[in-house]
Parts: sequence; structure tokens; C-alpha cells
Amino acid sequence: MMRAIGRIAEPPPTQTRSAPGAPPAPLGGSVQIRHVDAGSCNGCEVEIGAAFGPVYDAERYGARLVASPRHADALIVTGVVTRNMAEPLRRTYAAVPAPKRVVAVGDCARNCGVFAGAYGVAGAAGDIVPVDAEVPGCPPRPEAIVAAVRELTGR
Amino acid sequence: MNALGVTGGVLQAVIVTGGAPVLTGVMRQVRARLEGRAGQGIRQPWRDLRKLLRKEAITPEGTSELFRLAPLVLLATTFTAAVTVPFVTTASAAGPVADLFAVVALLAMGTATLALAALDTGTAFGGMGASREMTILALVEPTLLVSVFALSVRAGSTNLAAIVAATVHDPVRVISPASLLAAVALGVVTIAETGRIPVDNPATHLELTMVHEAMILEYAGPDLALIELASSMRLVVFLGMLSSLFLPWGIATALTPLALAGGVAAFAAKVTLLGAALAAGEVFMAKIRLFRVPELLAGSFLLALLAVASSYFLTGPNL
Amino acid sequence: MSPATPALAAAHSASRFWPGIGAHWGLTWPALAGAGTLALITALFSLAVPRRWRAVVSGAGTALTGLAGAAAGVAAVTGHRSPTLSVPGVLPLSGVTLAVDPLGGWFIAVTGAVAVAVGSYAIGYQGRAASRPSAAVLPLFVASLLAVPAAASAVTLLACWELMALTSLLLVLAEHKRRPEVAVAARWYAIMTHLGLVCVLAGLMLFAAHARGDSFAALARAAPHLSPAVKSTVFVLVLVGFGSKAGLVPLHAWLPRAHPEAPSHVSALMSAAMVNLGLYGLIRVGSGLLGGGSAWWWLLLIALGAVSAVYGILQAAMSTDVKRLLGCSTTENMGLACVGIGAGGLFATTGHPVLAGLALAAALLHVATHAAFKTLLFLAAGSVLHAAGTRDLDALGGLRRGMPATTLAFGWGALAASALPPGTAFVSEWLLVQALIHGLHGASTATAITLPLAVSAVALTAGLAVATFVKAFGTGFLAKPRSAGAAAAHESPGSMLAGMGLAGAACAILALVPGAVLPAIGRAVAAAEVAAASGAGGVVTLRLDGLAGEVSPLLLTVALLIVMVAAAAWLRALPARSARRKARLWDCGGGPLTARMEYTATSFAEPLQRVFDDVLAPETDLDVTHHDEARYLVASAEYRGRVPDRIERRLYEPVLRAVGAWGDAARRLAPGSVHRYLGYGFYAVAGLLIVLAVTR
Amino acid sequence: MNHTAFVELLNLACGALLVTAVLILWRRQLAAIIRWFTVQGLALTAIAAIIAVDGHDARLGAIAAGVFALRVIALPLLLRRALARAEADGGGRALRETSPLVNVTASLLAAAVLTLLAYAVSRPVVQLTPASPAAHAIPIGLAVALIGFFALVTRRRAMSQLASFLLMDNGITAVGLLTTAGTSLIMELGISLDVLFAAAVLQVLTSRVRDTFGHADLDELRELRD
Repeated sequence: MMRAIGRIAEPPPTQTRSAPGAPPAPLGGSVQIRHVDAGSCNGCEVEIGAAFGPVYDAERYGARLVASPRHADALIVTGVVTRNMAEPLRRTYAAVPAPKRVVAVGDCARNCGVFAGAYGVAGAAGDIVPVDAEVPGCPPRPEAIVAAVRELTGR
Repeated sequence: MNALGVTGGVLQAVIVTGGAPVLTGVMRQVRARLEGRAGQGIRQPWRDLRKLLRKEAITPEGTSELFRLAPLVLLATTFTAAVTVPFVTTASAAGPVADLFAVVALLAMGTATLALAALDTGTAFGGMGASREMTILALVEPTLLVSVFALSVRAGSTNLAAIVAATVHDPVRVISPASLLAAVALGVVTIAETGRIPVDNPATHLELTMVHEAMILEYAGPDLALIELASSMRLVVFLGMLSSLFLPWGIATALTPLALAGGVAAFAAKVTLLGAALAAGEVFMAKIRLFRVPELLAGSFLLALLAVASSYFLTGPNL
Repeated sequence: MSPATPALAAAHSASRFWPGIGAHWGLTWPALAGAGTLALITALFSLAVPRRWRAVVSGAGTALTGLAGAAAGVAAVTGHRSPTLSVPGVLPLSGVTLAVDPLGGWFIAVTGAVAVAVGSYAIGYQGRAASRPSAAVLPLFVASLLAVPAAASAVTLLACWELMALTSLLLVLAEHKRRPEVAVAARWYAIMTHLGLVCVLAGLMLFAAHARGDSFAALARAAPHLSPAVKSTVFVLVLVGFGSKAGLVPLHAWLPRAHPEAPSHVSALMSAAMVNLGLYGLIRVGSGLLGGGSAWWWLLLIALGAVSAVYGILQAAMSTDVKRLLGCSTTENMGLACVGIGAGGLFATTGHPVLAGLALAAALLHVATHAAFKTLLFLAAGSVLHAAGTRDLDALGGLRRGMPATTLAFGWGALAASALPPGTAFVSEWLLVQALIHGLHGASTATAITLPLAVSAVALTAGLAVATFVKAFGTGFLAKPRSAGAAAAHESPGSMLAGMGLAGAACAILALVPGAVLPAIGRAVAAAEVAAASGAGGVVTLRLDGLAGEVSPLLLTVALLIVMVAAAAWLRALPARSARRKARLWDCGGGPLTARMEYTATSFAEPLQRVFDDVLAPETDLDVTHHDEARYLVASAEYRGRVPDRIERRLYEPVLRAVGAWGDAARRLAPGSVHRYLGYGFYAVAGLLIVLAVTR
Repeated sequence: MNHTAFVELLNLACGALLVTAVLILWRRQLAAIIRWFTVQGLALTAIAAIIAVDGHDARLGAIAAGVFALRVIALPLLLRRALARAEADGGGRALRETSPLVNVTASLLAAAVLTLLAYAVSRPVVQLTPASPAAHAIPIGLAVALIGFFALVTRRRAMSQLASFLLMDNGITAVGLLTTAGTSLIMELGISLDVLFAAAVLQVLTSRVRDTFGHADLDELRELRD
């Protein structure tokens, strides 16, 4: 079967590193990521799934999704932060051992997107926890997510 | 314990400690390739460890010293086992100190300590992982000891060095039913004890399906690094035991640089091959339900018992 | 006749039975006599002194009694020969005959050591609440325990045995005023132990009937001339009797009842010293007096032992009452020792003296190790009961904050009980498994089939023991307190800690340098007439004589410590290392985790219960009450689950029911009408006459 | 070939026989059971062939060929066809031994006990010719037969009962080969023929059952009593 399909992963695109966002020195080429759905419509989740799937294969750059924030170096926050998720998000951030990074994926997480000003919204991810990187798009394309991940791992 | 054994012990300490993460990397790489992915590269586990060691350690509130000591105990037991079992040379570094039972008990000791640490956190997942791990440990024990029994029948001792040396001197013994059956049984034990598919899924993210992973959910930074290192070393120890007991070819019998180099190379090659085979098998298997695991272990126990039986079936009672 | 003659005769014969006895007076008799006197004095004083001092007097006196006993035992096993004492006229038939050989000395030494720890513990445990009888009986119980292995004639043995049974029964009853279930447990214990006594009595009397006199010397002389049928009958009878005392399945029913209900220091004495004497009786009569016998005895003993070990530890793994758990684990450990004794006898009868010595040595060492860690565990459990007011593991937890010393003690005991290095039981079980494994060479068919099964039973037992004690320690002492009592638990007084400290030290010695006691065990094995010596030796490294196999718990432990320290130092020395920080538990971001979210002992054991479903036959029932307006809405659901002792269900209850039925039938015969009684008499006479008429 | 190699090879073949029996008891998938049954036929052939080569016995060689034709080609073929037909109209549930009367764990432990029992009862037979290595392997043949019998008792589906019957017969054949070392060709042929016969009968039976009930679950046969 494997012989029939062969390698699914696409060839890695040449890395386009923005000069200032140099990879954090402590996490050399290895980033464990905990994903927090702060109130998303699951569009970003689908794209994240695609980014870590066989085709885009973000794992090849040394990133891995993990089950516990204790094991994580970075949080991926998707969706507007609803009132119910604000405190859990803070606690999750507090549970991650330093040094840590936060990536806001999708327009909702960056600036509440279409939900701006809705009564159940506590704010964008940046209003609750310090955000280091943002991935625009509604939903963002997997390539963009992979690029952000590569910014973290530096590979 | 002689010069050969001590040299082997030192070599093993270095190889196992340094090579265990690489083996994990190789296995992940094999899986990735078979799943059509590019893979992280075999040095990734070392990168993870380096990073974890630089991160801050976290002591959850309400945990005791046991929580902090457990990773050290786990590492110590695994390391001692790795030094004791003759991987590279036929002589064991600690021949008179520990035999096969002691090694088995040492590894169990590490697991039990980690389970206690998991209970110490008082989280539901910790307790769940500990309970499942202890259940599996208790059920694995008979298979383990009985297959050790089968192996020791011909060598007349449970001393690892003696068993390995006996096999080296009489290679035909390897294809005797007793040793083959014991090999299969120990293979199942290896899968169960190192938490691989189909008993446990090392890559799961769903707490409810976790066994080993659920116990270490609270660990972070250097503690987690120690645990990861120890569990990859544990895998190497079990695979190395399989290779030394059943395919002891190329193992160094003399204290010459050439022989030692050959021993090291053979050990690395055998363990890597076994690990790759294990990973390749995992791709085509699904994790079985926790309550189907006893079935698997009963089967392996039966095979171990048959190994003992056939060791006197086929050669007559008086060996 | 003059009282001197039988004494001389007994001494003379004994000197033939145990060559060299009577060479010169050793330390043994003075020490034993001292122990007896101390016990009596302590009993009298603790009756006399006011309540304030009672516990101190009784505890200290018990400790001293134990010390003297231990000295006597040590003197006996280190080869200070002592003559046979014979005091005619005290008891019917043969009077009291006492002799201490190394085998008895070993058990006396173990009992004495246990008594020392228990005595110092009892000072604080009984405290002000010490009732006069229990305080007075405690030293007498210890004295009777010391006397049993010193008995050298059937009647003496039975007398000491009965004394031991009575004193222990009184101690079990100590708290019957406070808790009614104590009385039930005591009734079970009384019935079982006396049925056992009856069996032993029958066996020994049958034996003595075929011998000239009932002294062990006479019995041993008569044994070779006995017919195999008689020998087998005697063995089976004493096996039932002593087995019930050792708590072997299916005669274990009293054990998980009496141990939890007795005061903890008494539980420790019973579980660590008294049950051993059942094994002593088996070795003494089976190997010593009957001199081996046929192989099936020992195969039977191995089977019983293996079943007891697995069943006992399964029950322990299921139980949530910490003292019941410890009691079941006593059944398990006695089972393991019986496997050793059985293997020893088997190898002796099939002509492998070295293996026989090794197996019996493993059994004797296991007796000592079990005594050490079981004392420690029961004393620690007693402190928990003392402090938290409950024995239920599901209601305990988090004790490490309130009572760190006790937590340490129980943890060390749990490690010792679950055969993991550097645990205490690891050494004895290692020896046992070695003996079983090497036995396969040149084995007969039955042996070749038994040994692998025995090894797998021992292995399963070891694995389950690990799970059991991880459960007991993890859910009882770690994690969060599950009840107010556990949260408010406080450390015990110094004397109790001292008792635990002594037991813990004994565990440590036996775990690290078991070689130190092996010579003594060798002499005991020789005295049991099984083999010339224990098949193992060496102080730092444990070596099997004549067989390949060695392990060194001491070096192993040192290596572990070195690696741990090195790893810790390496972590500290790391250049880029950031400080450790405290953080709240990871609760998935939700509210704080409460104690009700923890895994309890029951939930911890649930997977095992499922796996061994067919063996344990757990009972569960679920009551769902619906809303009365809509029966589709559930108002409340109540779930109850328990794991009953299945053997008890299947074996004891029918018997008890039958006995009850007979009782009712008998009562129906006696309605109290005089006419009917006269009628019985008349019918009896008439029937007799008819019978006579017919038979004429 | 030299003696030690002969012994080792024979032992190996016998070990394979035993392991395949265990696996047949272990697996639930009927397809897997048939596959392992084929492997076992190979092991049986190997035993016959090894003894033949060692004893330079032409008739045994013929027997080996016969065993191969019957156990490795004919019977598996029949079984597969029956399975295919069962799948055709029985649907997915015909493919698995869903619920044997004794659960798999228990039956595996039972198999362990049976093996030791076989060893115990066949000691005398082995003692008759302690010299011959073939005799020492008799217990294995007996064990396979007992395991097959056990499976025959505890399985529900007609198909897997057929398989376990054949397993039992493999064991008997192995015992025959190892004891007589092939001197009684007649007995061999007799066994093989009666197997074929039995297989055919069961084949017919299962097809009948299927025609009547739509699938071959023998528990349904209870309805036929009254």
C-alpha cells in the first residue's frame, strides 16, 4: 500500500524568515504545542489539523502537538476568547513552563474578527495573554500556520 | 566481575544513554515514512531533551518530595539495568550483583515509583494511569519470570552472562523451540512493558486512552526530560535483552579493541533493526482495548509456559 | 516412681535425638526462664498498678520479655546447645518436656524480636485506655508464643498451643465493648483455632499411640516403623491443624476477620509471630518427626501454598480496609513460605539435599522478612487508625502532611512487602524462585509439572503484591485527604514511633545484608533434618552453594543511590538551568480539583477486579428510583459493589447452614413435654429389646 | 544429515506445530484460523519429511507428500470456499468466532494445563524408546490433539468447529508419525481418508444448516430438538 501511495508530504517550501522574529534560543529546533480553542468556529481547527497532517507535515520542522500544557513550549489559541474561556486560557498560560510563546491563529484570535463587540466575548487572545505571533486569515491557510510554526522552531 | 565486564559496562552506559533517544528518533522516522510523512529526523528526541533541560521545572501544589524523586529513581533503576545486562560483551559488568530477576525487579521498581508519583498528584488522570500501569505490570510478571525460567533451564542459571555465554557457545540452541517460544513471549512482554501499540499508544493525545502518558501529565522541564530519557532507555534495555538472549551474534568475547568495536556495532545494529521492525509493525496495528490486554498477556504466558515445557519435552527430563 | 527417672530418660533420649545436647548449659534456658518470669511479673504488676501506669508497665514488660526471648533464640541458633528440661507431674501423661534446637530457636528469635517492637509500641498505643485484662494478657501471650517452639513433647506442645490460643483470643476481644463486630470476629477465631487444635491433637495422639511415649525423641524414633497409611494420616491431620493457624486457603476465614478487629499491636503479634508457628509445626512434624515421608504430601503443600498466595493477594488487592488488606497479605506470605517448605520436603524425598536446604532456607528467611515488614505495616496502620480514626483507604489520603514519620514507615514497609529491590521480601522470594528453577534438573514428571506452575504462581503473586501495596501507600498516604479525619491526622507519640523504628531497622538489615542471618538459618535447616545446610551464603553478595546464582542487594542499593545522586548533581550543574517554580495543579483550566475527583482505592483496583472477574465473582447492585410524575426521569441512582470472599461463600456458608438446620431439628425434638421425653425413653428401651430379641 | 541437526529440525517442526495450535485457539477471525491451519499442515509435512530423510524411508516420503496435498492444499481450499459462501449469505458475523463458550483468556490458560497433562500422560510412551528424539516429541502431538478437542467443545460456529476438528486430527497424525515413525502406512491413509470424509460431511452439514437458518451458528440448532 505504501509503495502504491509513496510519500504524501509536499516538498518543504524555502523558509521565509522575518528578520526580527529570530527563533527563541532555548527551544532549539523543538517546540511542543498545546492548542487552546478559546471559542472558535472550528474552521481554524480544521486548518491546524491539515497543517499537522501528512500533506503539510508541520512535524518535520520539530513541532509536535501535546496533551498537557506542562509538556508544552507554545500555545496556539484559536477563536475569540469567550467569557467562559478567559480564565481557563489564563490558567493554561500559567501552567506552561517558561520560556513560552503564544500564537494567535485566525482573525478571531487576533482581533475578534466578525465577533467583535458581541456580548459573550471577553476579547481577543492578546487581551488575555501576551501574544508573540499572529497568523491572519479566516481561516488561515495551512501554509501560513506552518510558516508560523517554523518561526518558532527556527527550522 | 572482570575487566571485560567492566569495560562492557562502561561502554553500555555511554551507548544506551546516548543512543536511546536516537533509537526513539529512528522509530518515529520509520513510522513517519510509512505514513507518507517526511518525519522529524532522528536527532529530534535529543533536541527535545536539550530544550526540556533548559526549561523551568514545576512543582505542582500539594505534591510531596516523592513527586520530585520519582524521575531520579526511574532513571537510576533503568540505568543500573542498562549497565548490568550484557549487551556488548559476554561478561556482565555487575555479574555477581544482579541476575535476570534483579534486572526485571529493578525495571518494575522504576514503574512502581512513577505510579506512586502519579497518585501523589491526586489528579484523576494520574490515578487512572497508575492503576492501569500497575494492572499491566502485575499481569506481565508471570510471563516474564516463566520465560526467564525457560531460558535458564539449559544454562542452569539465571545469571545473564551465563545464559548469553551458553548461547554464544552453542548457536544451534537459538532455533530450539524453547528459545523461540520464549523469544515470542518476551517480545510481547517488551511491547507491554514499554507501552507500545497495541497495549499503549505512546503518541496519543486523548487522556482516556493513556496508560504511561497519563502518569506524567504533571511533569515539566528537566523532570520530564529525565522521564523521557529513562523510558527510551527502558525500550533499549528490553530490545537489547531480546537481542543478547536470542541473537547474541557479534557480541564481544575478548577484551580486544576490535572485538569491543564489533560488539558495539552489532549491538547498535541489532537494537536498531528490532526497533525499526517494532515501529513498522505499529503502523499496521491498532491499540486494543485495555480489557483485551489480559488476553494478549495470557497468550504470551502460555507461550512462556510451553517454552519451559518443551525444554524438557523434547530433550527428556534429565538434561 | 521418683520424678527424676523420666526426666533423665527424656534427657537421655533427647541427647540421642539431637546429638550433643546436654554438653553444657548454654544461655538459652536462663534467657527463656527470664522471659517467663518477666511475663508473669509484668502481668501481675499491670493488674496491680493504677491506670496511669498500666500501659507503660505492660508495654515495657512485654518488650523486655521479647528481648529475653530473642536472646534465648539467638543463643539457640548460634549453637549454644541446651539440655532437655523435663518437669514431670505438671501435666498428665508425660509432664512438661522442653528442648530448644536451632529450628525452634529461629522461631523463638523471630517472635522475641517482634515482641520487642510491639511492646514499645503498645506503651503509646494502649495509652490511658489500657484495660486491665488486655494489659495483663499481652506479656502472657508473648510468653506462650515463645514457649510453643520450645516444647519437646506432644502434650507440652498442645498445652502451649492452647495457652497461645486462649491468650490471643482474650486480646482479640479487647475492644468488644466499643464495637460489636469484634465479638463476631472473635467467635470465628475461637471456632477455627479450636478446630485446628482438635486436628493437631488427633494427629499427634495417633502418632504417639504408635510410639513409646509422646516426647519428640520417642516420636522420631518410632517414625521409621510406622506404616505409610498412618504416617500420611498423621501428616494430613497436622497439615489441617497447623494450616488453619497459618491461615492457608481454605482455612483462612478467621484471618481477615480477626486481624482488623484486634488492637493493632495484637494484630502485629498475631500476624508476624503467631501464624509463623503453624509453619513451625509443619516443619517440625512433617520433616523432623515423620522424617520426610512420601512426595505427594509436599506436592499437596506446594499446591496449597500457591493457591493461598495467589488468592490471598487477590483478596488483599481488592480490599479497601487497610488492616484487612494486611491480613490477606499474611495469607499470601504464609502461602509463599509453604511453597518453600513443600519444595524443601519434595527435594529431600527425591534426593536433592542441596536444593532442599535452599528451599527450606528461603521459607525460613521469608518467615523472618515477613515478620519484620508485617510488624512495621501493622504498627503503621495502627498509628493511622489512632490518628485518623478510620481504616478505610477510600476515606484516607494525604496523611504524609500530618504524619510524615508514619508515612515513611508505611512506605518502607510497603516497599519491603512488594518484592522489589531494595525491598526485604525481594531476597527471600529470589531464593525461593532460585530453588524452584534449579529443581527442574533431573526432576520426576510430577515435579517437572509442578515447578513451572509454582514459579508462575509466585510471579503472579509478586506482581499483584506490587499493585496492592502501591494502592495501599498511594491512596492511603499520598494525594489529598478524602475525609476530615484524614485531614486532621497528627503524628503518633514517640514510643509508637520507636516501635516502628525498630521494625523498620530489622527490615533494612534483612534487606541489605541477608547473608548475616543465613548461617543461623543453615543450622535451623540442619535441625529440621531436611538438609545439611542452607544452600546459600555470603554476606555482601548472596551466593548459592553448588548452584550458579548470585545477587547482591547491598551493592544494588548502593549503585542505585550513586546513580540518583549523580543524576541530581548533573541536573544542578547544568549551565542553562532555570529555577523550579510552584504552580497549581493542572486541572484542565477548570475549577480546582477536589478530593472527590481523586482515584480511590476501589477505583484503583477496578481493572484488576475486572480481569479476575471469574475468580473473584464481585457483587454489584444498582437501585434507580424514578420521579413519581414521570418514570423516565431518574430521581436518584444508588450503586453498591463489593467483593466477597468467594471460598467463604461456597464452603463455609453451606456448612454453617447445615449445622443450623440440625440444631433446629434437635430443638423440635425437645418441645418440653414430659410425656414426650418419657416416650423417648420407652421407645429406646423397646427398640433395644427388639434388637436383642432379633440378634439372639 | 547429521544427528544434532536432525534433532533440532524435528524439534523446530514440533514447536511450530504447537505454536500454530495455540494461535488457532487464540485467533477469532476464521480467515486467520484457516491461514494458521495451513501453516500447521506445513509443519506436519516437515515432520514427516524430516523423519523420512533421516530414515531414508521412501514410504514416509510418500506420506509426507500426501499430508502436504491434503493438509496444505485440499483442506484449506475447502475451508476457504466454505468461508466465502458463508460470507456471501451469512454476512460479516459469519467471519468471526464472536463468543466462544469459554473466553479466550481462560481457554489459553486451559491450553497450558492441557499441554502439561499431555506431557504427564505420555511419559510411559516416551520411556518405551528413550533413545529416539521423535519419541520425545510425542507429548506435543498429544497436546495439539487435546487443544483441538478443547476448541471443538468450546467453539460455537460450525466453521471454526470444523477447523478445530481438523486441528485435533493434525495432532493425532503427528502422534502417529512420531510413534510408529511411519511403519504403518495403512493407518496413515485411513486417518487421512476419514478426515476427508468427515470434512465433506461437516461441509454438507454446514451448507444444510445455512440453507435452513441463513447462517451456521450451532446454538440455533437447539430449536431443532422439539
